[in-house]
This record gives sequence, C-alpha cells and structure tokens, in this order.
Amino acid sequence: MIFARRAWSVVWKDLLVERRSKETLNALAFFSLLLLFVFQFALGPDRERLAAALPGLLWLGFVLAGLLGLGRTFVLERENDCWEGLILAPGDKSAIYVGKLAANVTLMLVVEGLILLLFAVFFNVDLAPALTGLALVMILGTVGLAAVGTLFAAMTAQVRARELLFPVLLLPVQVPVLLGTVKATEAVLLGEPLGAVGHWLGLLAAADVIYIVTGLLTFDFLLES
Amino acid sequence: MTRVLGWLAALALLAGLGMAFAVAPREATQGTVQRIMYVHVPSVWVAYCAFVVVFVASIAYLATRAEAADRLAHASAEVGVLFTGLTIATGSIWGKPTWGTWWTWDARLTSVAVLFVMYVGYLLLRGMIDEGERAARYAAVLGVVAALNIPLVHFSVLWWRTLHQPPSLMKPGPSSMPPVIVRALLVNFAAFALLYLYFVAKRVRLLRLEGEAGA
Amino acid sequence: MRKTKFITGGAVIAAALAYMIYAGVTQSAVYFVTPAELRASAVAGKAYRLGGMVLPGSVTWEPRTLALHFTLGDGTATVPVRHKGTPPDLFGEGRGAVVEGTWSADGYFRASLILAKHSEEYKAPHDASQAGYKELIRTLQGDGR
Amino acid sequence: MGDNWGFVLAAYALAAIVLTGYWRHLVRRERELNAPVAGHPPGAPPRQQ
Repeated sequence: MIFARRAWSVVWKDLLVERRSKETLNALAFFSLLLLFVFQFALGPDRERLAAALPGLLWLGFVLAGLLGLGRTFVLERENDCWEGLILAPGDKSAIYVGKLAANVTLMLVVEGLILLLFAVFFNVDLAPALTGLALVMILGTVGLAAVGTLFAAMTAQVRARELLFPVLLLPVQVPVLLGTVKATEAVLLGEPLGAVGHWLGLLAAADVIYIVTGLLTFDFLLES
Repeated sequence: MTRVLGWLAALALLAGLGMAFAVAPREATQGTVQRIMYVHVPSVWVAYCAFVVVFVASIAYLATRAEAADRLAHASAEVGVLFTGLTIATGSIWGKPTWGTWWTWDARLTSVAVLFVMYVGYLLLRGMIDEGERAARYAAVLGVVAALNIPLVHFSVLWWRTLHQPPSLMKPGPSSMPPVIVRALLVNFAAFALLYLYFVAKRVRLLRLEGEAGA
Repeated sequence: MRKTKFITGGAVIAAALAYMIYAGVTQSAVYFVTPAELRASAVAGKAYRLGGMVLPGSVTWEPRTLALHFTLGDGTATVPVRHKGTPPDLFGEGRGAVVEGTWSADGYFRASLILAKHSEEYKAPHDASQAGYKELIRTLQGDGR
Repeated sequence: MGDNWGFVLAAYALAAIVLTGYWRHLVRRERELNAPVAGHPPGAPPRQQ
C-alpha cells in the first residue's frame, strides 16, 4: 500500500510538472513533425516503398522520440538539485522507479499516438482497421523501451557525456524489443490476425517482465550516495 | 601462478594448432577453409562464458561489495569483448569464401554483433565514471541487465532470420561431426579457455595496481 | 524483507526466461520460401529469400558480363534465377543455395545476393555418403536441429 | 573447389595479431605501473612498489 502511494506520488508529480510546463511534450511533438519531414525526404514520393518501410519508420520514430524523452527522466531532479533528495528518500526506492516508469510510459504513449496520427495524415495511410492490434503492440513495446530507458536514465544521469552514453547503452539492449515490435506491426498493418505474431507478442511480454523486475531489483543500487 | 597459466595456454594453443592443421582432416565440402572453425567456434564459446562470468561477478559485487568481484567483472568483460571481436572477424573471413559474402544479417552473426556492442557499451560506461565505487556499482547493474538480455536477443534474432547452420554439437542425438573434428574443437576450446583465464588473471592484477596507483 | 524481494524477483525472471526458451524451442522458424511457395503467391517487386536446390545442368555463367543464370527447384516447382556476379565457392549444381532478391514481373527471380548454404554436416573426406534430395532440402531448411 | 588457403591464413594471422597485441598491451601496462616512469607529472608522484 505504502509502495503504491509512493509510486503514485512520483507519477503525479512528474505528470503535473509536465502538464504545467509541457516542456518535454512540446519539444517531442515538434520533433515528431520534423521526423516526418526527414522520412519524406529520405524516401521520396514512392508510395510502394513507403508502405514497405512503414513499420520500421514508425518504430524508428518511436525509438528516437523515446531516446530524447526517456533521457530527460531525471533532468529536473538534477537541475533542481533534487538528486540528493531521491538518494535520501527513506526505505525502498523501487517505488520511485515504478513511478518514473509509469510517468514515462504515459508520456511516450501520448507522443507515439501523435506520431501515428501524423503518419496517417501526411503519408495518407489508413490505420483505422489495424488500430486495436497496433495499440497492443505499442503498449508492449513502449513498456519494454521505458523499463530499460528509465533504469539507464538513472544510471547515466550523473555521468560524463550522458547524452551520448544513454543511447549507446539503450539501443543494443533494445534490439529484441525493436525486432519484435517491427515484425508485429508489419503483420498488423498487413491485416494479419494477432495470432500470426503470437510468438513475437510472447517475446515482448517476456521482455517487459524481465526488464521491469530487473529494474525493480537493481534501481536501489543506482541511488546510493 | 599467472605465469604458469600463461605457459599452459601457450602450450595448449600450440597443441590446438597441431590438431587444427595436422590431425583434423580437410573437410569434404568446404575444403581447408573449414579449419577457420577451430579459432572461430572456441572463441565464441569463450566469449559467452566470459559474459556469464561478468553476470555472476556483478551479482556478487552488488551482494558483497567486494572489490575483487568488480575487478573480475571488469576484466572478464574486456576479455569477452576481445574474443567476441575475434569471433566476428574470423567468421567474416570464413563467410566470404563459403557463403560468398563478408557479412550477412543472419541470426547468429547478428546476435553476436549485438552482444559485442552491448558489452562495448559496458566498457564505455566504466570509462565515463571517475569514482571507482560508483563505476563498479553502475557497471554491475548493467552487467546484470545485459546478461539477462542475451536469451532475448538470441531468440528474437533467430526468429527474425537465420542462415547459419544449426548448432551441430548442441543438438540432441548423435553429433553430426566426425569425432576427429570434435576432438580438435575441444582441444582448441581448452586452449582458448586457458588463454582467457590467463588474460583475466593478468587484467585483474593490472586493475588492482591501477586502483592502488589512483588511490 | 530485502531477501524475499530478491528471491521473488529472481523467480519471476527465471520463469519469464523459461517461457522464452520453451517458446523458442517449440517455434519452428521459416528461413526462406521454397520455389513451390513462391510460385503459389509471388508478388512482383516484393523482396524474398528463396531457397532450393540448384538443378543440375541449369547453370550458365558468362565470365565477361558476370551474368549468372540458374534454376532453383524443390521437387515440385522450379524458379529461374538471374544474378550478376561471381558465384561463391560452395555454389554448384546439385547443391543447396539461398538467394536474396526480388520477384520480377517478367517471370524470373532477380537475385541480389547468393548465399550457398553449408549444411551442419561436416564430413571427413572419405565419408562419401551422398546426401539424398529430401535430405538436402531438410538440411537447407535447418530442420536438422 | 579451391582450398582458399589465403582465407585460412588470414584468419589465423588475425587471431595471432589480436591476441598477442592484447597480451603485449597488458605486459606493457603492468611494467609501467610497476616501475614508475621518469618525468611523471608533479603533484601526483607515482607510488613506489
């Protein structure tokens, strides 16, 4: 109970700050728009090529936005000298991890929804029939991405060259999640039933469980003084 | 002690060379090129073992905070990265004449490449932190995450695509390799394992000296 | 308290890994399509990986233009393949090969890469057991695991 | 089929170069740390073993 209340207070605090300042969200929304530009210029107007590349592009966008967003997980704490406060928080610190993770997943899903919308409008793709399957894949993938991302953000928060180190550490670890989500998205967009990619969904779920539990168990060690 | 290990490793490597070129036969379909296997396969086995050692030593460090465990993890990760790189390079040289390409995104190549970058990241993280205790703590967490990720990488990449032959020694039932080749492989594996132990012992001592010099 | 947490967490991780390995072993991987599968549902312009046996007598190679033509078969269907480049050493008639490329609307497979697949059977020189046709496809598909 | 001795030699030579290179690197580092170098930056005198 206490654990849940502590975690909730972190979520509430983070989302409240974000809702007031909209700092990260605004920047990420603009970034998504820029991504669209880049993809458009890189691929040209060929519709066929775009359709083939869409699942990969979509997840490339999610991951790039994730790298920017997740890397900022502890920026406020660092800039406002609250890092010590986190370290000094009494008792089990995994509640902080859960709170940060939940806030990150929420933020990421909002940004991903926005990217999806932009893709649908600007690239003229009809995503409506695939939406439920897509939502499932996005939730599974985002939880995996955020679970490791939150942990690594704490790890690199107080390290030299953290902007560089964070993606360098996160990207290789995320390979299973990336492969799974891209393959599952591909199948979903082609109108295949979710059962056809059941093994990928299983892999994503297993990855989520492993990452979250590892994060819960090891987060304490990152916040020692 | 370390010196003895070094000489043993050198002798075993010589024996391994003898097995690879004098004892093992020229393979029927691939020809002499198949002899690359005797460096390629043992070095990837040793690399996997090295990363398991990193995992265990990382947990041991988090549990006991013994600096020795941290030094072992650091040394083992470095030597593991060395052997992983060697695996990729020799595999590439083997791939050119047999598959007709230096590199292909097949399952095992890809998962070994992912492993390589994951542990290079581990070494980078260590290099970016100046305080020894914090470097040890963070690296230990990363060592655990990376090791738990290995099975996920393995299966995801396997399902993604594969062109490599299925593992021939690991599969159930009678091995499909003639015993001469298996024996040559095992001798080379033993040699590489000894070399790994020698390198790790030396690197651990070096880390201890560096720690004292920095203190 | 702390100990319980680690034991429970470790058990959950172990269970997830065990599930992964179980799913991984039971999942049958398809590495490439066979000529029959390609013939059944070929989409022009789509990228495939095609695997089969190089039919004896089908290989022509023009060293000057590097034009390599051959036919891949699987016992029920055949697909003509065209490639520009030197064939790899393990490539040969009666052997298995996997090619990457696209299905052309003109009725042939345009290969961008030829990967002569070596089976997991490592043979000693005088072990001259000629792998049968079915056996070849089987090792090609990697069912020998 | 050709025997491709060149590839075999290349692989073994590469392995030899990489492994002895790492070994020499270790030996050199150890010697440096054991025998303090002259011209060490002042303020951080090397420890005598």
